Amino acid sequence: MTVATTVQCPQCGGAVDVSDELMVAEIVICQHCSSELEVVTTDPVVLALAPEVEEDWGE
Amino acid sequence: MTVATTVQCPQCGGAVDVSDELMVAEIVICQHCSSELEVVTTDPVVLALAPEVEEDWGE
Amino acid sequence: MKVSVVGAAGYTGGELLRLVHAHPELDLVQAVSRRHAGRPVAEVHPNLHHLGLTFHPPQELAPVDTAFLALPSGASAELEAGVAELAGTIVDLSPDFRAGASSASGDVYRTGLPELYADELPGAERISVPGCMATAAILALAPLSKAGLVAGDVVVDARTGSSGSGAEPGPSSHHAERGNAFRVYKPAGHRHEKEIAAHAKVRARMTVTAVPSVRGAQVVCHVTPPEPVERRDVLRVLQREYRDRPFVRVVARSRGVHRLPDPQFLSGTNFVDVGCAVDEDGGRIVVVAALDNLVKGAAGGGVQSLNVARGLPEDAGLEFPGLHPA
Amino acid sequence: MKVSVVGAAGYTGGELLRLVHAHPELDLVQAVSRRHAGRPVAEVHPNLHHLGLTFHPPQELAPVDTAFLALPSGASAELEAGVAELAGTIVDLSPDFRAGASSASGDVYRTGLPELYADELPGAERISVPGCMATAAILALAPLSKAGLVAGDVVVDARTGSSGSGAEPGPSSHHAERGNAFRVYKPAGHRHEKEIAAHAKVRARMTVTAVPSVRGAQVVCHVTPPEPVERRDVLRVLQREYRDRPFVRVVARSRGVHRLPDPQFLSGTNFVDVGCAVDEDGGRIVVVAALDNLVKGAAGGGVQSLNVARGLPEDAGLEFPGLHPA
Amino acid sequence: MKVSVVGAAGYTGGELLRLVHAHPELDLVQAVSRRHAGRPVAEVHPNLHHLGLTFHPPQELAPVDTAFLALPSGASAELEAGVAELAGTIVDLSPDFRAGASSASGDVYRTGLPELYADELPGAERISVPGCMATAAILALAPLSKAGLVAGDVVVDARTGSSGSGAEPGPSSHHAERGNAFRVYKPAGHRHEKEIAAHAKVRARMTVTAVPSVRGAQVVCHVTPPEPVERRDVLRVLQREYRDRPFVRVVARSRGVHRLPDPQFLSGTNFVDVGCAVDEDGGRIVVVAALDNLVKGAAGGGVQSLNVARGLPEDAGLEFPGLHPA
Amino acid sequence: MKVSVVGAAGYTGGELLRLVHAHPELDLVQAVSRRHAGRPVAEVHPNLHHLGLTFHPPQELAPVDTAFLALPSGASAELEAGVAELAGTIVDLSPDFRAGASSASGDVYRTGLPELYADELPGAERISVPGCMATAAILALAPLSKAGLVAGDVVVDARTGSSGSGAEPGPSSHHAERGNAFRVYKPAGHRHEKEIAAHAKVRARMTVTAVPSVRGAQVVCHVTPPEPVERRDVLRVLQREYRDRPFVRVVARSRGVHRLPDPQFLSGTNFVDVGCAVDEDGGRIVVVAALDNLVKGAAGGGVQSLNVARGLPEDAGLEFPGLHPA
Ligand SMILES: NC(=O)c1ccc[n+]([C@@H]2O[C@H](COP(=O)([O-])OP(=O)(O)OC[C@H]3O[C@@H](n4cnc5c(N)ncnc54)[C@H](OP(=O)(O)O)[C@@H]3O)[C@@H](O)[C@H]2O)c1
Ligand SMILES: NC(=O)c1ccc[n+]([C@@H]2O[C@H](COP(=O)([O-])OP(=O)(O)OC[C@H]3O[C@@H](n4cnc5c(N)ncnc54)[C@H](OP(=O)(O)O)[C@@H]3O)[C@@H](O)[C@H]2O)c1
Ligand SMILES: NC(=O)c1ccc[n+]([C@@H]2O[C@H](COP(=O)([O-])OP(=O)(O)OC[C@H]3O[C@@H](n4cnc5c(N)ncnc54)[C@H](OP(=O)(O)O)[C@@H]3O)[C@@H](O)[C@H]2O)c1
Ligand SMILES: NC(=O)c1ccc[n+]([C@@H]2O[C@H](COP(=O)([O-])OP(=O)(O)OC[C@H]3O[C@@H](n4cnc5c(N)ncnc54)[C@H](OP(=O)(O)O)[C@@H]3O)[C@@H](O)[C@H]2O)c1
Ligand SMILES: [Zn+2]
Ligand SMILES: [Zn+2]
Repeated sequence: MTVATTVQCPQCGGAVDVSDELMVAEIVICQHCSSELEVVTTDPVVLALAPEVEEDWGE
Repeated sequence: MTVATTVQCPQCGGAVDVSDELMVAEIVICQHCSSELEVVTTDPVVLALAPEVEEDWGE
Repeated sequence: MKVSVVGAAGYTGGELLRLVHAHPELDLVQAVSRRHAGRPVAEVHPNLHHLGLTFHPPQELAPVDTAFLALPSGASAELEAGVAELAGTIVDLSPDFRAGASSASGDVYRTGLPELYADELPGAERISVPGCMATAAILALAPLSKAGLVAGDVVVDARTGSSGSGAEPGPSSHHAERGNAFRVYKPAGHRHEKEIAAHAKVRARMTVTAVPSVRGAQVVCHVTPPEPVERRDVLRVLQREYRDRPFVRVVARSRGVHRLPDPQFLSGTNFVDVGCAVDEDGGRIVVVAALDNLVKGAAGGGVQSLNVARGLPEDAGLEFPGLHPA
Repeated sequence: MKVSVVGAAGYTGGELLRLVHAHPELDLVQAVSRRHAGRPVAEVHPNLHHLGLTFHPPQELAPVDTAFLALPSGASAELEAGVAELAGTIVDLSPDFRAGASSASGDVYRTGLPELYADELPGAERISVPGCMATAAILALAPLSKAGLVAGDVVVDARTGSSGSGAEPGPSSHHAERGNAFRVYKPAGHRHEKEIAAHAKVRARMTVTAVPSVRGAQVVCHVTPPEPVERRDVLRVLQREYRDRPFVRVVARSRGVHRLPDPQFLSGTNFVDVGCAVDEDGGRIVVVAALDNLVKGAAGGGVQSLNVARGLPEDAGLEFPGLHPA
Repeated sequence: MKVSVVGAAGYTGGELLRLVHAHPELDLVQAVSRRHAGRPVAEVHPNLHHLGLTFHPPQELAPVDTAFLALPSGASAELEAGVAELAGTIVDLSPDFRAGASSASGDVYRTGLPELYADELPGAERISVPGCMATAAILALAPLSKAGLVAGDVVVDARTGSSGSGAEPGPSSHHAERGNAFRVYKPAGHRHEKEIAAHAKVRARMTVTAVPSVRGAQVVCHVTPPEPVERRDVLRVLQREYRDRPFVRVVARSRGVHRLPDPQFLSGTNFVDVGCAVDEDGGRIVVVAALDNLVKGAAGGGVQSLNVARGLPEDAGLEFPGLHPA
Repeated sequence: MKVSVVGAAGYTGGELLRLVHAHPELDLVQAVSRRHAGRPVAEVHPNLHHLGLTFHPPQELAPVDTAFLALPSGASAELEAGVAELAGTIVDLSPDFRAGASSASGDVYRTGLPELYADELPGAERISVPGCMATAAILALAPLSKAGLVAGDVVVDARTGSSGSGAEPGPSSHHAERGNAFRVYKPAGHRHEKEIAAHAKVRARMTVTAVPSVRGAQVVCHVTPPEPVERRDVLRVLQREYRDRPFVRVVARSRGVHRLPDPQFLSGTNFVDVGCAVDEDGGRIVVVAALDNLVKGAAGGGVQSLNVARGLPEDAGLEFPGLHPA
């Protein structure tokens, strides 16, 4: 894996490793909070929370 | 059992059945909260909370 | 009185079969299931082996005095009108008719909680039973609320066993995931908060944890009183409120291993046990309530409400006292 | 009929209190305990909170029709003569009078197992209930033995919950040791082997494992038949034997999740479920039996036997069918 | 050594990820999953949160030295040829290649059980790990069989936790059904009987019960010796056999609470504990064995076998000793 | 470094033996026990069977670099001076030296919580580890408190497994009472409230429930923020605080079955998992933390602190990541 940068997850502030081959509109997943993050720009890398489908994880 | 009266537990307000042969200083136990109650007077029946030894019921 | 149970292959449905059988005035006409129609009830509910019952398909629903609906949310709303054509009385366990909603036939559903609504139930032909954790929290909090002991929001920490989500398997109910879980699956925003507000008149901030048990719900309610209180003040409020209620036991012992309400002793019973403690400075009341989600929190609450509605002894069919050890 | 329970603070004693309360013909006179005399029964048995009972000291034992002894081995033997002066009938749950021993008063104790000894119980004034795992194994094996299906020794693999050893804490019952244990604590030489031999007429080679449950005993009996058999042959033997016995259910389903006897569905009930399977070559019969050690294996077996002895309906007070889910 | 795990979202797959991470010589290249490709491994295996791994889709399988297959029966057989093009060595946990079957590439699969086949494993490029209960029974019985202590058939009473059937939910693994179950789901005819016969050279008559635990398998083997034996004779046979095997512990204490093998102490470890008892007349040997089905019974057995195959220390990556209390 | 464990037959003592064995720089000199002196350690801790250890009596305590005290409250205070003559460094797990108390030798005990006191530990020769539930609550609340997110009192709902009260049996730890218990044994006034106040600078109103697990502590903290917040604000505070702490994992997933900290995945590990949620109106923060009471809450916290004190890698000997499924 070609890990170039670490950016902050906009949801939880956790460190998200991003490759330098990243493309706009690609989806990256935060390891810390499982948020799906959309690449808004690549230089610098800016991530935004992708719209999330609320799962039924009930009891 | 010769149950004559019902008085209120001074601790929890629950109904305590007392016999009419009750004597002063006798100990009655509340069924609701397990409090030990001392008979202060018998006519009318007045109960007071007996001093309690704190048990170790810990974890 | 002739009754049928729709959704009889589910968990609350199975409890209804058990309670109806134990009831001196109720006679089971049909145990209704789509998927198990024609199969022995014991294949699904092994405890009822000796009764020799068979499931009936929904299409063959026969006329009865009372139909119990033990269906998932949505299904009750969908089937209710059809059932109403065959049954004079409907007792629904789902959330579908809880907020005083109306039947397809126009009647308003009464709340199946005799501890609070004993006056409104006699004669009722549409009864909707509140949610299980809601029932526990409401019965813990309503007396305090009425007595003016609640200032501000209440924190409700609820714990639920796996039967609370019904008989349908899924990833989160898989034994290897769930067997030892303390899964805080609903840390905020549980829909029972609204039911609690409606009936107990308090704002509840709820957190629900799925815990390693099959049956049982327990709520620990943290209440801030308007001014410092003592434990006995709170106990008296509870005692006074529930003195004549057959199914609420005030449990707050000062001796023994088991002092506050514990759901382990309530499996199969219609009791809700309520007890309390108070911080040394009088600044927080902790009210603990426990019940069996499938009985007092569902099927038993339904039978109890029907008893009150029809003028039967309130505890008919509901005498089982629970077990110790459990 | 007036009854008292001696050893009422123990586990089988607590079950007796519950069953006596549910019984239409029995009235509790005293719940007897040394250590808890004068204290509320609910401190020990929280399930009975609503009954408002209090323990009595042994010295104050009052005259009754029947005394139940729920005492450890040795204590029954010691106290029996004294109790006999106050009670016409004694039902003992301990091992002390099991092998047809005599009462201090000279009467022979009858075996409290109506499934095998229904004829000997009517009129009995001294009743001794067999051991819990023994009861399961005897009811599993006696019909096969009678039918000539047992050649040679039988391997009995028994599993027991923690209530089986009573209410007294100790290192091996400490939750952190026992909670997840599969502790083969008696791999060989269990004393129930003798009871099984006496009543089922087979030599049992037993192995007992303490398993993670509170209630329940299950035996898996591995029987070598004299010649190859089929499952249905064995099932027929069981069905024929137990057709008219209210508390033995033959459970051997070919569909559903739960096919053979499982103690989880028997908690609180007086049932013993019995079922079987056979190896493909017909060379081994596997008989499975399950029961609640505190009920059918002790207190319930005692009440059932008393019912038979006094001409009451055999199932009086014993109607609870158990729960699903459990 | 570069390795990948195919089926990494399953239970044995998750254990492989854990063991590979702890292994000084193995480097994980890919954790492969169809359904979770692209998602964090921690969503499925929360214990591995800190590793920051992500699942890869099967189509992107990269070349490695060794591929572990942790796939259901059938899937291994289907995918093996494709995997073999990218991986020099394959370690398969499924039943697909167990009976000395051949790889698509022609190589014969060696049995991944170093305790019996240490000589055949060095250099092996195709390794198939035996079943979990089979492993326990084989290691319990093979030494006795070799020593001539087994006459006739052996009764194998096996107990299994819920992880034994993998991560896929279903009606019988639903927590409310399984949480307190003693479900004798395979009273006769289990396919592990054949594996036991092949490796331990005894005919096993097996009965399997699903018990209330997540991990762990325990077998209680009832052996009839050709002539009466004493416990110490049997213990010596076991001790001699396993003296130099790092993962077999002979456990048969005469003091303490825990005397015979109990799976509760083996969770997460690669140990198999073996112990025994003998009937007083010497007429039956009871051998008890326990292991963690996901480790010694699957993933750990695979890693151990790979260690032996590649000349690494046999216990590399497998040092975790288990917990007490558990 | 030579170490001994005093109180080695207890639960935290047993964990110390396990962790010391796994540690590359620590060598066990003695496992000390009064009652088991001269007996094999495996009789008490079966997981350590293969290590072949024997308990030593306290009178024979040998000189070491570091002594771990795993003794009940009171016993540490009593024995400390004697131990100090033989050991340069003392790590105490009991409450006896927690509030910055002084050793008999005059040194002040440092708090064994590297997440908060990393700067004060290097070189320390007296280390006192905080309580297990306190550790969880402190690590959950300290960052919020520092960040100004806590207004008013905090409700701390704590759940504890049975190992939390040690290896000594008693009525409340008896399996038949405890196996299915949700026993609110300390509704108010727990002594950990003071520790939380001291280290996290918040007033905690705590309620503790004994739950059906052996290991594990979980706290659910209900925090009122001074003004409405969003979940991500809180998550960032936690992430920032713990970014470089090897044993605190921020766990708050938005997908998957297991989203918030659950002790089931932490058995045997030194992790504390921390996560959070926020009410829709931003009016309440729910912080959940979980750990293994015997490891991060006691023995592991002690080893971690010793690592920091002696300049060893902070995670030496503490690498076990925990299991899934658990
Ligand atoms: N479980 C609890 O603790 C609890 C407590 C209080 C209230 N409740 C409420 O009680 C109701 C029943 O809960 P439960 O736990 O018993 O559920 P359950 O175990 O899942 O059973 C529901 C039954 O309804 C039938 N069913 C499902 N979908 C249906 C549909 N679309 N149309 C007709 N029948 C359908 C199913 O049987 P067939 O497929 O065999 O027809 C199923 O067995 C729910 O509304 C629940 O919210 C449950
Ligand atoms: N547990 C089972 O599953 C089971 C099944 C079948 C048969 N049994 C048999 O039933 C009997 C009772 O078993 P259990 O499990 O209920 O026992 P338990 O829970 O230990 O209770 C026995 C009770 O007897 C009283 N007691 C103890 N020693 C005594 C003595 N020397 N003299 C007078 N009273 C004494 C104790 O109460 P106080 O100290 O309060 O007086 C105690 O609560 C035993 O003989 C047992 O073998 C038990
Ligand atoms: N569980 C035990 O105790 C145990 C013990 C010994 C041996 N085994 C054997 O080990 C193997 C794995 O068992 P397990 O318990 O780990 O199973 P599991 O938990 O069900 O996991 C199997 C994994 O394989 C993947 N998979 C399923 N079907 C597939 C297919 N057709 N093609 C490709 N991938 C597929 C699935 O992942 P995705 O959908 O994410 O790809 C799934 O996560 C089985 O053969 C079992 O017999 C298990
Ligand atoms: N358990 C937890 O989760 C936990 C968590 C955090 C902190 N702690 C603290 O850690 C300490 C140990 O707890 P634990 O749970 O390991 O206790 P434990 O299991 O009861 O073990 C304590 C050991 O200390 C020895 N001991 C007892 N009394 C003694 C005395 N008067 N003098 C000398 N030795 C004595 C005993 O061994 P012998 O009789 O064999 O000598 C016993 O095995 C306690 O202070 C506890 O508060 C415990
Ligand atoms: Zn994130
Ligand atoms: Zn009172």
